[in-house]
Formats: sequence, C-alpha cells, structure tokens
Amino acid sequence: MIKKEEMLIKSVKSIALDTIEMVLNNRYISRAAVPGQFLHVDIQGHTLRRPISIADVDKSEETVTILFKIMGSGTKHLSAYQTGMTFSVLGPSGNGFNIDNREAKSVLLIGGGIGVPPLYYLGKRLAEEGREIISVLGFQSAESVFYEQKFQELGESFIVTNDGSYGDKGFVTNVLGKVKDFDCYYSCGPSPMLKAITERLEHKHGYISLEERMGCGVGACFACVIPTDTSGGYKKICKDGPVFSSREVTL
Amino acid sequence: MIKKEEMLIKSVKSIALDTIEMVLNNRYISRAAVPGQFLHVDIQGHTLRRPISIADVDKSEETVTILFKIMGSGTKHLSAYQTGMTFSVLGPSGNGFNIDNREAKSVLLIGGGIGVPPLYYLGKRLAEEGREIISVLGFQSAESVFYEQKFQELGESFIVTNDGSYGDKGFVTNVLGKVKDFDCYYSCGPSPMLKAITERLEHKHGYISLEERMGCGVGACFACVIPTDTSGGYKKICKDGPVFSSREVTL
Amino acid sequence: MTNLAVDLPGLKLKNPIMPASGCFGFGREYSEFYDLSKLGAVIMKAATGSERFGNNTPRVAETASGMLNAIGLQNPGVEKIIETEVPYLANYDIPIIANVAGSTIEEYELVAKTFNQTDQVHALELNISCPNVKEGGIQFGTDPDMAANVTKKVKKVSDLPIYVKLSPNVSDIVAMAKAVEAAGADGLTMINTLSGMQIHLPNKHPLLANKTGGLSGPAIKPVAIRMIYEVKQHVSIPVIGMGGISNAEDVLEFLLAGASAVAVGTANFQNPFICPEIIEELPAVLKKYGFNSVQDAIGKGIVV
Amino acid sequence: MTNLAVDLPGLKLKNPIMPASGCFGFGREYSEFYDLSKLGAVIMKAATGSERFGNNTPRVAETASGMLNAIGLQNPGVEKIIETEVPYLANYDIPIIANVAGSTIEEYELVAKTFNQTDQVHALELNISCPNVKEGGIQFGTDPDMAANVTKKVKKVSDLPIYVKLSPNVSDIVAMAKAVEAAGADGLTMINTLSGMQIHLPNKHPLLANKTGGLSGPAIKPVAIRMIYEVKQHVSIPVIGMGGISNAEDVLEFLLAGASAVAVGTANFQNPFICPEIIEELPAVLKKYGFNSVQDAIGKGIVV
Ligand SMILES: Cc1cc2nc3c(=O)[nH]c(=O)nc-3n(C[C@H](O)[C@H](O)[C@H](O)COP(=O)(O)OP(=O)(O)OC[C@H]3O[C@@H](n4cnc5c(N)ncnc54)[C@H](O)[C@@H]3O)c2cc1C
Ligand SMILES: Cc1cc2nc3c(=O)[nH]c(=O)nc-3n(C[C@H](O)[C@H](O)[C@H](O)COP(=O)(O)OP(=O)(O)OC[C@H]3O[C@@H](n4cnc5c(N)ncnc54)[C@H](O)[C@@H]3O)c2cc1C
Ligand SMILES: Cc1cc2nc3c(=O)[nH]c(=O)nc-3n(C[C@H](O)[C@H](O)[C@H](O)COP(=O)(O)O)c2cc1C
Ligand SMILES: Cc1cc2nc3c(=O)[nH]c(=O)nc-3n(C[C@H](O)[C@H](O)[C@H](O)COP(=O)(O)O)c2cc1C
Ligand code: FES
Ligand code: FES
Repeated sequence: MIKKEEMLIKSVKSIALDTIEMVLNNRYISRAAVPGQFLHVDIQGHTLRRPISIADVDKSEETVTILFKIMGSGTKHLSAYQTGMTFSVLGPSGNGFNIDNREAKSVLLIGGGIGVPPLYYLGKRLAEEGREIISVLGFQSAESVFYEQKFQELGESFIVTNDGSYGDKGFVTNVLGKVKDFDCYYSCGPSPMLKAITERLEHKHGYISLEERMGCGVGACFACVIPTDTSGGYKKICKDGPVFSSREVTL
Repeated sequence: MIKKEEMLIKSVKSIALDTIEMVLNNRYISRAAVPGQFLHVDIQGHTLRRPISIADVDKSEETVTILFKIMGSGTKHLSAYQTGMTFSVLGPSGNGFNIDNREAKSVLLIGGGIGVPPLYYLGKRLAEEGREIISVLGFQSAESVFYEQKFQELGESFIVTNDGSYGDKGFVTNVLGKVKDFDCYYSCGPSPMLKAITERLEHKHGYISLEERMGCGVGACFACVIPTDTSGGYKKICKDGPVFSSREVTL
Repeated sequence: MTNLAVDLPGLKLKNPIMPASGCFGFGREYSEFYDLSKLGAVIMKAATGSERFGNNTPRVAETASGMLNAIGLQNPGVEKIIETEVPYLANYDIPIIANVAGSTIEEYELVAKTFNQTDQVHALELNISCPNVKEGGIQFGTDPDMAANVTKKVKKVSDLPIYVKLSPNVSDIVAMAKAVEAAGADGLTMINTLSGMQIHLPNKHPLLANKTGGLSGPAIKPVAIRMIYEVKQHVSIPVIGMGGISNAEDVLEFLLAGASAVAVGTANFQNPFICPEIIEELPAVLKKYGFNSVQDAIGKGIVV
Repeated sequence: MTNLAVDLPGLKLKNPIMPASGCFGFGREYSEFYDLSKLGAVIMKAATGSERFGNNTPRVAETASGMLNAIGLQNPGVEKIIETEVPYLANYDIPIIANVAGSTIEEYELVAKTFNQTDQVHALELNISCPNVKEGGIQFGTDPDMAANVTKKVKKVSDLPIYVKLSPNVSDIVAMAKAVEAAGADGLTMINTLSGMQIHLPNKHPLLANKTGGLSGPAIKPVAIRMIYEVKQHVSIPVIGMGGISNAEDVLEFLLAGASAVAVGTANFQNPFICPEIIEELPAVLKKYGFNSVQDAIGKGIVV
C-alpha cells in the first residue's frame, strides 16, 4: 500500500557523471518495497513529485537506495540535499516486476542509462532465489557508467556505451547477439530502447518498465497512461505499471 | 552606491519572540552603510526582495547586524538560514538618517516594534559624537522586548508595552510627557505611531523612517511612493527615503 | 467551537472543503489515504456521454508554482460512472457532485439526464470550460450566450441543482456569470484552468502532446480571487471557489473574496492528505482572523 | 560565434534582450549597476499626455512565482520624458522604445505625436492593455475593433514603427492580433499582465489600494508562450515576447514559440543584473540546443 512517508538521508554520493546515489532510511518503505516499484519524491519548490525507482533495499538496516541522474531542476535540487535531511515520498508505488515466474531459470536484465537502477534490486532478488542472471547495461559514455561491479557480482554482464568509450560501442541491442539463451527478460530504459528490444525479442517472454510524466502518481489523474493492445484502452503507468508484460502495451 | 553583494551569515540568534538577530559579513556594505539605510534581501523562492534595516555595523569586523521579526513567509524562511550560509542583498539602500545637524545636542529616539533596529545604529553613532541620547521604545508585550540593555548604554531609555507586561503600559506617546526636553527626534515604527508622534511633536524638528511594500527597491518601479507636502507629488521611499523630515511627507 | 458547515443548493456541507474535479478521480485512490467522510463533498472527474480515451501523452507539465494538464476528459462514460463509481462514493457520508462535460449541447443534456437515474448524486457541475476539448466545448465557456443556452437546456432535463464551472479565459467574467445566473444556474464553480503552453527545449516542440494545456496551482490563485471578487458583486448565486488553494489561509482568502466553499485540485498531487489537513487547520485560521464560522467570513473581503 | 542580432521594424538589436516597460524606469537606476549599452534595446516606462501620480499604495504584492502591481501609470508626462529622460538614455548605444498610454484615443494620439519631436526614440509601444487604468484604457485591450481603431489613429500621427502591446485578459488573442495587424501595427509586444487580486487576511481587504493589479513573473509564462505560439500562426508582423522570463532558457522558449526578441520585467527586481547575465548566457544556451543564431531559433517550436 502506498503511504506518505518521511525518508531520512543516510548518505548522498555522486557515483557517475551527474548520477547520485542516495541511501534513505524508512522502516515501512524498506519492508514493503518490491523490485520495480518507485518512490514519488516531493522536492521543495516543485509543484509535482518526481518518480524515482527503488534501486536497492536493505531490510535489516531499514534502508532503500535510489539512484538518479540530474536532468532538470527537480533532480538538481534533490542532489543538493544532504545527509541528515528528510524529504517526503509516496511509496512504494506501482506494481513492480513479476518475479514469481518459477519457469524462468535464467533471466536477462537489459538496462539503459537511468533505467538501470530498478534492475539492480530485481537482479539481487532473483539471484537470491538461484536464478541465473545475465545483464546488458547501456550508458552514454564511460563517465556515465555505474554499478558495473555490482551487476558482475550477480552474473555475467555486458557494458555498452553509445560512444564506445567503455565496453562495447553502440546500443544494448548491438550486444544481444553475444548473450547466451535465457528464459525471460526484464528491461528498463528510454522508450526507443524498449521499442527496439521488444521487437528484437518478440518471441521471448519479457517485462518492461515504462516512464511517463505524472501528476498524482497514485492513479487518480490519468496523466500517465499508455495504450494497451487489449481492448482495455489505456493503462496507468503509476498504478497498473510501471512494469508491463512486453506484449501488453503499445510503445 | 547600491551594490549587489553576498552576505555571509556569522551568527543567527533569536533575541525575542519571533525576533531574529543576524550578524552578516560583507566588507563593502559594512564600509558604505550609514544609519537608517536598509538591505534589500533576496530570500529563496520569493519573487520580491525584503527590505530590512541595518541595525548595527562593526567596521573592524566588517559585519552588519540586522534584526527582523517573523511576519510572513519571507522572514520565516530567512529565519531558518544558518551560520555559514550566504544570501544576496542590494545595499546599502536608501538615504539614511541625517546626523549632521550639529545644533542637536540632545536627541530623542522613538522606536516601535520592528522599527527599533535602525535606531540602534543611529543612536550609537550619535552617542559617539557626544550627543545626549534618550530612547523611548515600544513593544507589544514583555516577550517582544529586545535591545533594552543596549539602548540603556546609550542613555536614558523608556520601555513601553501595549499590554503593560513590561515597562510602562500603552503606546510610546504615553511616555513622551516623562521625557525631558530634546533638540531633535528620530522615529521609526508603524504608520499610526509615526502619525501620532509627528502630530504630538509638531513643533519639534524630527525625522521619521517609513515603510512601504517595494518592487525594485532602487527607485525604478514607483511601487513605494509617499505623497509629499511640497508640490513634488510623490517621493520614493526606497530611494528618496526611507527617512524623511517629519514635515515633508503626508502620512 | 468554530462552525464549518455551509448550506448550498442541494449540498449540505459539513465543511467547505472538497477535492476539485479531475484531481481526485472517483475517490478510490485517495480513500486509501484517509476516510473520505471527512470531506465537505467530492466532485467527480468529468463524465461524458460515452467512454473517452483522452489525449496522447505527455499530458502534464510542471510550471513555476503550477502545472499544465491536457488529460482530454478520459473517463469511462456516464453510464459506467453511475454503475460503478457513484455507488462506491455513496459509501461515504458526503454529497457527491458530478462534473458534466461534452462536445455538443446534446451530449451535455444526455449526460445530465442520465444522472437522473441515480439518487446518489446531489448536484451537477457543468464543465463548460474545459480548455482541452477540441470538438467545440471551448466556446461554451467563453461566450455568454452559448453558456446561457447550455445551462438552460441542462436545467430543463435535470432534477439536480446546476453549478456552472466558469473558464478564466475570458475578457469579462462578470458577463459570463450573469448570463448563466439568468439562465437558471443554481451556483458557480470557478475557476477552471488558464490556457497555457510549455515548449520542451530538447525537442523544440510543445511538451504536451495536445500542445496547449490548462494551467492550475498557486500560480493562478490571484486570477481566481480577482474573478470571484468581481463576480460576487454582480450575482447572488453561491460560488464554489478554486484555483491554487494549498492551505487554510488560502481557503479564507477565497471565502473573503466571496466563495461559499472551495475545491482543492493540484495540491492533492503533492500532498494526498491536503484536504483533511486543511479541514483540521481551518478552525484555528478562522479564529486567528476573528471569525467564528465559515459563514461569517463569506464575502467579508468585498469593499463597497 | 553565435549571432545574437535581430532586425525589427525601426530596431536594429544587437541582441534580443530588453527590459520591459515599467520595470526599469527610464534606465537611470539600473545604469548604476551596468552599462546599458549592453542591452538589445530599452523600453521606457509608460508616458501619458500630462503628469500622472498613479494609484494609492500599496501598489505591489507578492504571489506564488509572481507579483501583482497597480502602479497606475505614474509618470512625469510625455513632454518631460522627451526633455529629461530620452536624452539621458540616448547616451547609450541602444534603440529606445517609448511606451505610450492614455485614457482616451485622443491622449494616445497626443502622446504618440509628441514623440515625433525627438529623433532619439526608435519605436512606440502602444500600451492598450494596462489593466490598472480605470478611465477606460482597459477596453482598448480587450476589444479588437477598439484596438484596431487606436492603432490606426496613432499610425496616422506618428512617424515611428508601432508595436501594439496585447493584453492576455481576452478570450481570443488571435483576433486581437489580427485586428491590430490589419490596422497597420508594425509589431506586437505580448503579454502584458493578467488581472489579479490578493486579499490581505489581517485587514480582510484587497491588499492593493487599487484592489486589482497586474500579475507578472514566472507564474504567467505558460500563458505568454501559448498566446505567442497561437498568434504567430496567424500574423506575420514580429512579436517581442515577455511574461516571466528569468533566464536564457526562458528566452529560447519564447523564441521557439515565435517571438523575435524578448523583454524582461519582474526579474529585474530580484536581480538587477538579469538582462546582461541573460545576454551573456544566451550564446551557450542557443548552442546547447543546436542553434547558431537567434534568428535560427525564431518560431522553430511551431508544429504545423
Ligand atoms: C516509474 C519511473 C521511475 C523512474 N526512475 C528513475 C530513477 O530511478 N532514476 C532516475 O534518474 N530517473 C528515474 N525516472 C525519471 C525521473 O522521474 C526524471 O528524470 C525526473 O522526474 C526529472 O525531473 P527533473 O525535475 O530533474 O526534470 P524536469 O525536466 O525539470 O522535470 C519536469 C517535469 O517532468 C517530469 N519528467 C521529466 N522527465 C521525466 C521522465 N523521464 N519520466 C517521468 N517524468 C519526467 C518531472 O517529473 C517533472 O514533473 C523514473 C521515471 C519514472 C516514470
Ligand atoms: C525600509 C524598510 C526597513 C525595514 N526594516 C525592517 C527591519 O529592520 N526589521 C524587520 O523585521 N522588518 C523591517 N521592515 C519590514 C519588513 O520588510 C517586512 O516585515 C517583511 O518584508 C515581511 O516579509 P514577509 O515575507 O515575512 O511577509 P509577507 O507578508 O509574506 O510579505 C509579502 C510581501 O509584502 C512585503 N511586506 C510585508 N510587510 C511589509 C512591511 N511592513 N514593509 C514593507 N514591505 C512589507 C514583503 O516585503 C513582501 O514583498 C522594513 C521595511 C522597510 C520598508
Ligand atoms: C490534472 C487535472 C485534471 C482536471 N480535470 C478536470 C475535469 O475533468 N473537469 C473539470 O471541470 N476540471 C478539471 N480540472 C480543473 C480543476 O478542477 C480546477 O478547476 C483547477 O485545476 C484549478 O484548481 P487547482 O489550482 O486547485 O488545481 C483538472 C485539473 C487538473 C490539474
Ligand atoms: C511594476 C510593473 C510596472 C509595469 N508597468 C508597465 C507600464 O507602464 N507599461 C506597460 O506596458 N507594461 C507595464 N508592465 C508590464 C511589463 O512590461 C510586462 O509586460 C509584464 O510585467 C510581463 O513581464 P514579466 O513577467 O517579465 O514582468 C509593468 C509590470 C510591472 C511588474
Ligand atoms: S500520475 Fe495520475 S494517474 Fe498516473
Ligand atoms: S520599490 Fe521600486 S521605486 Fe521603490
């Protein structure tokens, strides 16, 4: 259930170009969160909250980790928050990834840029359950790369950069050929990437996590809809998503 | 000359009910300021700057002191600023008090509430020049009183509170009868007080410092005008004032 | 004890605070945060004759102290709303106001008439001012004669009190208010959003798929206050005020300007508890400024 | 090198940034902060036929991301302005635009004609939209026929290019723009302030002595962008855009919406250096979004 909670900042760290990692203390959120859910973050001086994925959870420490890239005024302001400060979130929000698919012995995680964070907690949880994890992570360039080590600890992982300054050059789709077979994929990243992936992996079972500009973040305002292939018209990304089966929505 | 300067907060202290004293470091302002001038303070998240009087200056430490009462959102926000932070001001602004009147051997300072601060630096400077200082300071009640001790160090002083919880009960005008003769008066406080004083002390030479809502604070927008008795129409409080001869303006 | 109650045509409000149309869905989501019975009333999301899917995304953008929206009246249609949403809201002890929208006068009549089927709706809010309906809805909101016409027609087919929601995108708000009052409106709700746009620099084009959207939030409060203040000097039907309300002081400002009750829209997004929090703070704020009841404060700001 | 220059009727601008009328006096105060020759141009405070003392105080109020003003056109009168203010500004290497106001068409004609006496003014801005003039000025700004009429009359008596300043307090801004274009306007400046009000809770009455005032600042930017975007699809005369500009990104947003140059008003109050700072930042912002010149960006946001 979504609650309005105060998060206490335990640490703030710049981990890549314009990319901030924040560890936040909150008992309820740390207990309730599942991979793929997000926090709707209230940033001072801003009318609308900002959706940021949960990148990791430590239940014993009662912390959740978020990673965000400085894109505009909201994330810039948030990046200036300091250890010891608190801010309000609504969360944990959204449905999260379906990880109950017992058939899926090996899974492929495909992340693009700031779509990488939710895949980390997902991969960690799946690995704990004994699934084999393969990761393909795309970034703009060498200085944007983060969490490479952490994903490697989960299993084989490939880094791709658009400019080739680190790992393979190009897009995540360029290295999919290198990846051995898998049962199911999970992906999060920019729309063009998700579109390319769902087409390329059409025959595979997969889940994608989508982004859209949000108003309420709780399903009340109909800002964040996505057309579905089923007759249902639109689904709400904030409530029915952000994770959808790759065949469910029209990108 | 008015400049745009960054002030470094050296200390923040609550000195009475909702009343904050801030000591600010800035070489230019500390050197240029004269009693009665004000700073036009930029407070984060606010469209308009806030005019706050200079209450004291320490040229050797290169500091200026301001005292302000928490009235609305701007002063509330400013009161939360902490030592070590900086903020922007325009200043020193306005004309300041005329202290060149050599004839005035004894002067009466009459302050009401948050009109008291500019009188302190004025009194200090006049005392340094050997003038006799008498002060009449009015506050709402005991917990609003501040700087009593400091004014006493300058000369005889009377405290009045509206509710009589400290000093005399009533308004500053109630104790004017007790005050011995003086050559010139200087006053700052709410309009009704200034009106009462200028009428009561009609025969005396005096200066009053006025308040008005400001836009630019530099004389460009014509927000802060006051009708003058002379044919000149309006004067600008931010530039021609805030100090006027008691006979010059129409309250 | 401060009396928060207000009686308006068809609406016995225990307090003057209700969520604004389109910002609260049909209440389900916010009912997970608090008991909706705390509210003075609820205004449902717009209902149209049949299901509408609304505009393409992006549908919202943030602006300085405000936001733009171009949802495009997405809703399941009036029948479905009566069937599934109204009964849900009727579980709570609050008057229900249905927001009626359409692209033609006939659609307004149809929707209004259909709401006669339920006795769980207490009043209609005629949304003649939604700036995002392209098929023609907009002109009702900016032309006094058309606004009067749709008001009259809906009045004829509906058993319920009609509150007409005025658009601020007009030169003469008083003319609009007088026209719908003369046409039989039982009350006014105002203001709807100001028409605005944001251009997204990275792709150089309007950010909203619909290009223009409706501006709401604290940015527009001064426009709302001005319009209510002006209107209340010329009409006698009550006004439900809205536009940028985010705390109990704002509510008092609307009451002083002449509103009899208020709706809170955009502020729900930042703080889902905003309505009950305002309801809780209101007595102290009224008292601070010398009022013993909401009723006492209504219109007291008007200088004549 | 990024080319910031823009040529408009009567105005050779070395960059597209100028202070907005009423927010910069006649330049004297800001000339103590920086060399006014850095500016693209300057728009003077409104001039009327004879001296005006303006409204009572308070004349300004702060709002969320904006402010209200009701100065009431205080100015020393056109003759005095030509005598003492224009020659002062002429010391700087910038085109001077005179803002012309009045309560009657005759006063507009008189003021415009009087500006023929000097050759130091390069264009007139017809302030038909000041919401604070009570004697009738307001209707020029909200009625297309009256706006066209005053434009025509002023065109006849003046030797200078005429920019008509449009009011946003209208239902149909395009109709206003087309009317004044047809009447011979050489350009448009938009937008003036939105009419608004604030009620001061402690005394329960409108804070401004004039009750209503003009809303300006970032709060109104989405309205300005929308109006310019709409107008530029229907008129071919150039637009000088304004309304809430406070940085170089905002300037680019106005250019993309169709403005050929911009004016900065309210932002001068918070930061007296705002105009030169924007001029300095503009080349980098243009470059970041792929433009080599201001000219390149004008109207590029318009999707057809
Ligand atoms: C479910 C979900 C999870 C996300 N998780 C992360 C994450 O873990 N890390 C991360 O860095 N980013 C994440 N994003 C993207 C993040 O929300 C935006 O980068 C952020 O809102 C930008 O805010 P801003 O103020 O910096 O930018 P501005 O451009 O100033 O924002 C203006 C408005 O647009 C919205 N907006 C802008 N970009 C996006 C976007 N891509 N998606 C949704 N709204 C947007 C903002 O929320 C705000 O309302 C996620 C988005 C969604 C929908
Ligand atoms: C020349 C001058 C010197 C001043 N010196 C001091 C001082 O030394 N200490 C002190 O506590 N106060 C002083 N004031 C008053 C102080 O400026 C206001 O209390 C303050 O601006 C209130 O801001 P706010 O955001 O808290 O209130 P809000 O009511 O939220 O302010 C809203 C707007 O109204 C303006 N405003 C509100 N009250 C006043 C006022 N009395 N005078 C001018 N503008 C006002 C604010 O500046 C702001 O623009 C002085 C005022 C003037 C004109
Ligand atoms: C996301 C959103 C959706 C809205 N949908 C509707 C609607 O369906 N019908 C309507 O009459 N008004 C609608 N409005 C307008 C609000 O009801 C309200 O009039 C306006 O937002 C001003 O109030 P606020 O500033 O408190 O949001 C909507 C506003 C927003 C922000
Ligand atoms: C204090 C003030 C005074 C103004 N005076 C005038 C004026 O005399 N003539 C005029 O045409 N516009 C006047 N305006 C409107 C501005 O020129 C401008 O159109 C408006 O403020 C929007 O721009 P901004 O948001 O950048 O301030 C005034 C605005 C302010 C804030
Ligand atoms: S953001 Fe409001 S429904 Fe999703
Ligand atoms: S505040 Fe602008 S002239 Fe005084």
